[in-house]
Amino acid sequence: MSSSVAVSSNGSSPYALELLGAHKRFGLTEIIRGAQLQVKPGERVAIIGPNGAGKSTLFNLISGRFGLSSGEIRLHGERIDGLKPYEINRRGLSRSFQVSNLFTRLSVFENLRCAVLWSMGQRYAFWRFLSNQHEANARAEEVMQMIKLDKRRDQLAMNLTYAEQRALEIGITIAGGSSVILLDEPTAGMSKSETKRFIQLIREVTEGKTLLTVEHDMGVVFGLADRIAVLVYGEVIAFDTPDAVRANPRVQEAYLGSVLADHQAAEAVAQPMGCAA
Amino acid sequence: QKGETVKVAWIDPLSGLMAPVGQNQVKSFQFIAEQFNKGNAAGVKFEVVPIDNKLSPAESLNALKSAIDQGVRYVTQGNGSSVALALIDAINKHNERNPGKEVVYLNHSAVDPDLTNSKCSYWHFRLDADTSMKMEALTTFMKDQKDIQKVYLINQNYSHGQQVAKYFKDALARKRPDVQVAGEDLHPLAQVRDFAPYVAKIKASGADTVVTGNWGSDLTLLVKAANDAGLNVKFYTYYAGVTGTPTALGAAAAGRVFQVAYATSNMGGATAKLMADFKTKFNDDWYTGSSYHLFALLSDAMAKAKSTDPVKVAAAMEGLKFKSFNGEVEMRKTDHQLQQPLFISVWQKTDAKNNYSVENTGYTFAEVKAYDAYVSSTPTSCQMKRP
Amino acid sequence: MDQILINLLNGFSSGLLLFMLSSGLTLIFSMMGVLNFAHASFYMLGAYVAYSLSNWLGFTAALVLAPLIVGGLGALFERTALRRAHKFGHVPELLITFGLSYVVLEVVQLIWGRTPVPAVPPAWLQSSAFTVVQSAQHGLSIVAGVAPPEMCQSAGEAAASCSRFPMTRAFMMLVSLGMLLALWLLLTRTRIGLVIQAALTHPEMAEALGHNVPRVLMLVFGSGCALAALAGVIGGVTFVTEPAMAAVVGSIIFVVVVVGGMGSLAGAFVGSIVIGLLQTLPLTVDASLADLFNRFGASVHEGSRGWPLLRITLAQAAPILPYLLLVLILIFRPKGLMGTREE
Amino acid sequence: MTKELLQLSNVHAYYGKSHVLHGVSLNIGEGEIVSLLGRNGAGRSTTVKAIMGLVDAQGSVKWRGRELVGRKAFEIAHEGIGYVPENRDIFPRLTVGQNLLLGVKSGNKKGRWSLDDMFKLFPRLKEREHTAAGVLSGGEQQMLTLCRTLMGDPDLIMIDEPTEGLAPKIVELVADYLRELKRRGISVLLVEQKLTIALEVSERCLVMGHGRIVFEGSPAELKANSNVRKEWLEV
Amino acid sequence: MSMAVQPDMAASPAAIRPAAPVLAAVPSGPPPVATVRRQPSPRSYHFKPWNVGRALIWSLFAVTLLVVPLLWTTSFAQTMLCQMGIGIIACLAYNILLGQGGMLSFGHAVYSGLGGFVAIHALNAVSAGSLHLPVSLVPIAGGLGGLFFAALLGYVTTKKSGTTFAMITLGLGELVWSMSLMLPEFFGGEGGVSGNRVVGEKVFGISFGPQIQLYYLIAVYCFVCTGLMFALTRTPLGRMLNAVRDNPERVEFIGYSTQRVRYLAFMISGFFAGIAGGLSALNTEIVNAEVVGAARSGSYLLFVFLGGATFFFGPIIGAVLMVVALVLLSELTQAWLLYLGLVFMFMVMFAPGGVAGLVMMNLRVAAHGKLGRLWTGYLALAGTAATVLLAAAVCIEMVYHLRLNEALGPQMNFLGVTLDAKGLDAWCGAALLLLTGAGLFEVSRRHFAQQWGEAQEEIEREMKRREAL
Ligand SMILES: Nc1ncnc2c1ncn2[C@@H]1O[C@H](COP(=O)(O)OP(=O)(O)OP(=O)(O)O)[C@@H](O)[C@H]1O
Ligand SMILES: Nc1ncnc2c1ncn2[C@@H]1O[C@H](COP(=O)(O)OP(=O)(O)OP(=O)(O)O)[C@@H](O)[C@H]1O
Ligand SMILES: CC(C)C[C@H](N)C(=O)O
Ligand SMILES: [Mg+2]
Ligand SMILES: [Mg+2]
Repeated sequence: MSSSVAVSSNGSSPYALELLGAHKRFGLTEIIRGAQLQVKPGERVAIIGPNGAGKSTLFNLISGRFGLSSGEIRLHGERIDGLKPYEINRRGLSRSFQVSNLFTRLSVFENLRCAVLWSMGQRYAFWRFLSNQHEANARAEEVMQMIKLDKRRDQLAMNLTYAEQRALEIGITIAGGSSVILLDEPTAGMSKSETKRFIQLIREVTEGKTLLTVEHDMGVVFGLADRIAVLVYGEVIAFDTPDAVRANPRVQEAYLGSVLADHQAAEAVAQPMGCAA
Repeated sequence: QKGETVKVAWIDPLSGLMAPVGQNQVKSFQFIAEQFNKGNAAGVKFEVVPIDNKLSPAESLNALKSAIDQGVRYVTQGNGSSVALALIDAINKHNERNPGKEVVYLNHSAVDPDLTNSKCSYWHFRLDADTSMKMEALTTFMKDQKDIQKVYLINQNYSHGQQVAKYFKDALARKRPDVQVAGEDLHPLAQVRDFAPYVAKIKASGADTVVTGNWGSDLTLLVKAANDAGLNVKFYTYYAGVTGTPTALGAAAAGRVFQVAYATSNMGGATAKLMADFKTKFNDDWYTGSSYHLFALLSDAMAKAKSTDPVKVAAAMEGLKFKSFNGEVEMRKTDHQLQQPLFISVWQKTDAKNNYSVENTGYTFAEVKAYDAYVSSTPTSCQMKRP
Repeated sequence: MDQILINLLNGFSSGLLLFMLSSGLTLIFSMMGVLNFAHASFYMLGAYVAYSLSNWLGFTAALVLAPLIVGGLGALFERTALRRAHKFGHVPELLITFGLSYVVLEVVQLIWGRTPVPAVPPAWLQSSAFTVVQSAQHGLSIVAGVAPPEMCQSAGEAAASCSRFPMTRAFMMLVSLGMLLALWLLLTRTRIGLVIQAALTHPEMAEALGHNVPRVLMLVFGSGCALAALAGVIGGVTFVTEPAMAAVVGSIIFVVVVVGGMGSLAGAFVGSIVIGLLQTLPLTVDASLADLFNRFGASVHEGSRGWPLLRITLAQAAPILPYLLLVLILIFRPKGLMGTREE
Repeated sequence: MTKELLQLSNVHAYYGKSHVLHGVSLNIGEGEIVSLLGRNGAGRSTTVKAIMGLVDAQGSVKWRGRELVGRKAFEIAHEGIGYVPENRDIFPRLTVGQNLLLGVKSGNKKGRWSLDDMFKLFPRLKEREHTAAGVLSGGEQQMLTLCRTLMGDPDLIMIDEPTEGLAPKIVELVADYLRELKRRGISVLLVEQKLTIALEVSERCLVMGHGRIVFEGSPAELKANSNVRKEWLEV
Repeated sequence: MSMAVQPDMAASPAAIRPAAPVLAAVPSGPPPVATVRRQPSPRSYHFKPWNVGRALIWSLFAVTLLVVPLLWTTSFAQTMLCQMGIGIIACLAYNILLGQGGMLSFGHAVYSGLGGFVAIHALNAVSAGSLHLPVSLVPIAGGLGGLFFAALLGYVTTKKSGTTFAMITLGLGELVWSMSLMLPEFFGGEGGVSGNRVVGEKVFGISFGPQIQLYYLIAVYCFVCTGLMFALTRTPLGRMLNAVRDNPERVEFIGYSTQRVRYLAFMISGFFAGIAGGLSALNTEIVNAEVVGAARSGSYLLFVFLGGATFFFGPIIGAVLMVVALVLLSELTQAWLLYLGLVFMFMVMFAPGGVAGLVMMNLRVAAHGKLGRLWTGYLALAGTAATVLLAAAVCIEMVYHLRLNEALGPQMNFLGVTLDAKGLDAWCGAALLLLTGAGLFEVSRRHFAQQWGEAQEEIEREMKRREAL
């Protein structure tokens, strides 16, 4: 597809994350068909699209969970496709999962501490005591307070409620201090009120970072995003400001639908996080 | 020493692969001990203390410790030369480190020649004939069998099997250079379920005779597979008489399986009585003749030493000539290897002369040739260190 | 020529026997996710039960009844013990079968003693299925049953050689193929297979859809054990019925299941054949690596580097080849030959 | 009122030792769509699971006059109750088609619904018929569970948060689906978070709080009652 | 493929996790004393090795190691103690894989065994004068041997996880075992390699000849290795190992390579296993193929589980039980394998957390001051259980006696009582005892279960309340 010579990271790339003609095939079916996306540093982008459009797949490609069939992905100008998830993470990209993916038998605090270890330079050390790593511990505590789980500090992750697990999921994602954050349906399964609180939380913890999020809740999308990318059948058919996207007839047709969605979207805009009835 | 009780620790497997053999042997030793307790030269009372070693050298060392704690000074063992080696080593060290608490080891069946050669020890006495001696007798017999042209060697891939192969080839080259070794196989110990491929190989080699040191299911399965494939060869074996094998041999193997040992199933006289009594009591065969050697040797030596102190008894046993069930035998001084007659027997239907039914199969090991002790005697390289 | 044929036949029949042994294991593993370490124990139990039954009712009855009885015992075990452990996950499940294998071994020894029992095949299995005759003038021919002695008794100048193929092995092959067919039908033609696989990941959901999951699992485990017992009935008379018979096959059947692809019936079949051939054919090669090197000009002899390794002949190494294959397969194709899942 | 189909009276339920339902009483009539609302953790899912026999319950659950408490889940399913769980629980290794096939109860004759009906409802599933269900997208899985339960031909279908993770357009489809069920005379117990859809399709609303039913009334009544909404549904 | 949807063995530590809700709240890994006090400032996490509780436990451990050989002085007891010390190291090393890393290995004896071989060769080299190493350091050579082979074989093994990992270890175990008989040059064939640990000058009068001297060497190793392995659980690698056990997929997304974590842990485990092998070589002075065998690997797995893999100290209990079961039990009764099998089945069914799990459950109850209430229940339970056990044991022993000890006639001795195994009265008595025992046991079990449940409920409520504060 493109030249195999990687552009060396010069740090001066105008984009935090770039997808260039990304393709992904599973067997015969092509799920991602040349998706193109360029996200500027500090931008908050929401990705929407019909079910099965390939949003989660896209995240999996970016984060290195799947290999790309063809195309390029760049993080701060540096090619990351073909790298292992941990290598990508070490280059400053971190993601959350649609279904909570925690260290179930570790406590909340340990979950978060694990998440900060690499970025604090601990690597595979077996000659240092964790309890002496003040920086890492302080960071874990800080994140724990941010996601308001400090009361549950020593609970095992498996014993948390759903919402708490979702919060911890986000906590683990941001703890390492990555500059690019991908969140896959962070508010799925939450009530309106919790969603509201959560959006606030996400805003806080991703301050100054590049954020990509997948969402079906229009309240969240319009409340959070600077720009919205619409993914349909593995292609980005629109990438624009919320207003422009909502007005886009193709988007309406492919995703928002008519009556109900209009209603919902309108509702969301009217009171971004308010009462629905 | 009269009236004293002498404990003999019997350290052999009672569980695991060799448990059937162990079960039979523990009965044999207890039975023979009882016989000797009715009256013996030294007037002592023997007590057998059985300890399960699971066929493991490491466990045997535990067993040894436990026996010593119980005040045992005589230890016997026989299944597995690896265990024997471990015991010799441990007993040497024990005796060196604990003077006054010496232990004597009477090996009843472990047949690795090394035990009385490079690894020989003053504290070790072997009552069985070692692999080289049996092979000496066996090849002497085979020398005269003119129908033997091509021999196939199949053995278990561990020291015993490897030695059988090695000694056979040495002896054959000396005695029948015309006989060809058509093939040789070493298969893993107690892991082969299907001997058909080996049998096919034997068949392909055109061999008319198979020599094997196999025991247990490795022998029965081999013979069975040969029968199934219609392979019509003779088997010269060491251990066809060991528990379980005769049952499995059955009618199909009659006339084709030979065994070399220091006994046959039909020794006559007092031995026949012993075997019959044993069978009435346990419905099992008494085939570990070395259990008889053991008590005969001990009681004679104790009588001679007028003591049950192992140091004195050991000294008395050296070079001791005594009468056992298979004739007059001698504990050779140089290497502590018992010199005794050996017999070649064949698996056949019981008849008037050979009427002992092995494992109630209606078949028996009938003597075809007896060799005096000197025939099978082999030289030793033992440089014994005496205390 | 005849030797090649016989070797292949041996390889295939040995493979089919392995399949007979491992089919039940695959069934249980693919459907319940349980690595049943007691599988070989059920094999042994089958042999012993059949031994007792055939003394009493005859071999044919034993062939039918022993698997049923052992299958029932297996189902009982599933119901009373395994089900409890299932809640705790895979390791406890595996360990409980481990414990069971000890218990079965001891109980068998208590009931039938520690020495082999004289289990003999019935008369109709004692003959030969056919004889492969290789003679100088007529070439290779196959004669049903035992070939008449005059055919084998070297006629004229060149000796003819006869290799008999025993009926027990032929019967074993037949039963094994029957098992393959029956299992294949069960798995693909009935919905029970689907239910079980569904229950593997989401038992509650499968129940909520109206399927009696516990009963199905019990049946599967029972059937797996019954298959092992059937193998035992035949294995017991073909080989020896003795307490060590479980230990001998214990680990090789895992190799078969893993090499073929965990949980795949086709895989278990292919795996069995591959392992069967691998255990058999290399036995005929008495060459070692040293020979190979020497053939190509290198001079390798006692005393050269690595001699202890180079000296081992292929025939001697044959028994470990399956394990070598296992390790290689798992490293390079962890799914196994025919498997679909990689765990 | 219509004929009673399901009646819960004073149902208590526990997870291990923790007491979650504190005496839930409710009833559902034949051919009715009832929605069960409430905040996270109010116990709505637990109620549904208790009916289905998936959690230990005490009290009484009567189905057409017959007691269900203490019976096994598969028996309850055979009585004609269908359940769509909130976490979807598709069978990941089976294909979409096989998943649907499993919806049909063992030993059952042909039901009201065929595979084709399902594919008509959600064409997307047809496309993925032979794909392993585990790789479906979140939304596709949701569609699959709905259809799978329907294949069992239930008289009452209990759906736990069906619109979770669905695109707005598909949410609309689900609403259609629910109406279609009603048209065919199937009763629905809908557990929802999104008031919009619940209010739109259901005939009666129940609101749960702290393991009890705290409000019962028509959608209109609920809309009107801002107290209940404030206290039990939103902040 | 998604991990969540597969019955993955990697997820199976979950398995080992006691599933009973009562156990769920017990934190895994650290021993009971390691409660971290919560303080607002992050500075409070400074490592305090001399935290009172911890210091107490470790001193207790040290004192126990020091004192036991003075209590049991027979040479058999001392060999057993030596083996326990060795077993503790080996089982703890194994648990680095099983309990902490979620790696189910069927072939860990390979590393302890090969370590043993390296050690015995080292010892012989010392004897021959070609190596200058004090005998007390020979186990380290074993450790390095274990490390070397773990590095070599672990590289391929740890590429995989779950069932695949388990099966590779099974295959490698069989391979190494088979090789050990094929390569007598290194493994010494069937007879093995023997050595003499009494070599060189005596240091402070210590020759290691007498068992007791060796015991103290083992005790020192045992203490130090236990300390080191405990420390490992407190390091970044140790913690990431737990994370890999719980959720290998997520680990990859927080910057760690699961393979690398597993590999490092595998090598560390191999090192300690090698030390155990080396000590064992010194202890028996002979090493043969048996030490790399599947039976040995199997015992590690079984007994670590029995001791309790979820807790750091579980394997210590497991190791003690291992030696008791394999060495002592088989001396006491011929039915030991049957007992062992039954114990396993019952433990898995009723106490999947192992002995350590039971201990922790009771400690939790005790910590809430509720044990006092339960003791009558315990007493009744213990009494009836003992009755049932006794009666069952009598039956089993009589059966075994009849089958195996015909030589001695039907008279047998059981716990000092002479029984007639063929006598009707003995059987009737045993059966009666068994039945009444079982009946009473069931009654007291129900009663106890209720009491226990109440206590748990109260504790649960109390914890909720505390949390709410
Ligand atoms: N490993 C795979 N093999 C085959 N098909 C796959 C695989 N993973 C995903 N797919 C298919 O790719 C499509 C896109 O899936 P994806 O999960 O990315 O959708 P999505 O946009 O996140 O949808 P939703 O909003 O419903 O979560 C789906 O149709 C799915 O079935
Ligand atoms: N498996 C479980 N074990 C213990 N407690 C549980 C379990 N499942 C749910 N709970 C608890 O039971 C209570 C009710 O849960 P339930 O799932 O019924 O709530 P819900 O109303 O469906 O909320 P949600 O919006 O989260 O689905 C919650 O407090 C929850 O924490
Ligand atoms: C008793 C025999 C069957 C064992 C044999 N002596 C061996 O060396 O292994
Ligand atoms: Mg998605
Ligand atoms: Mg819910």
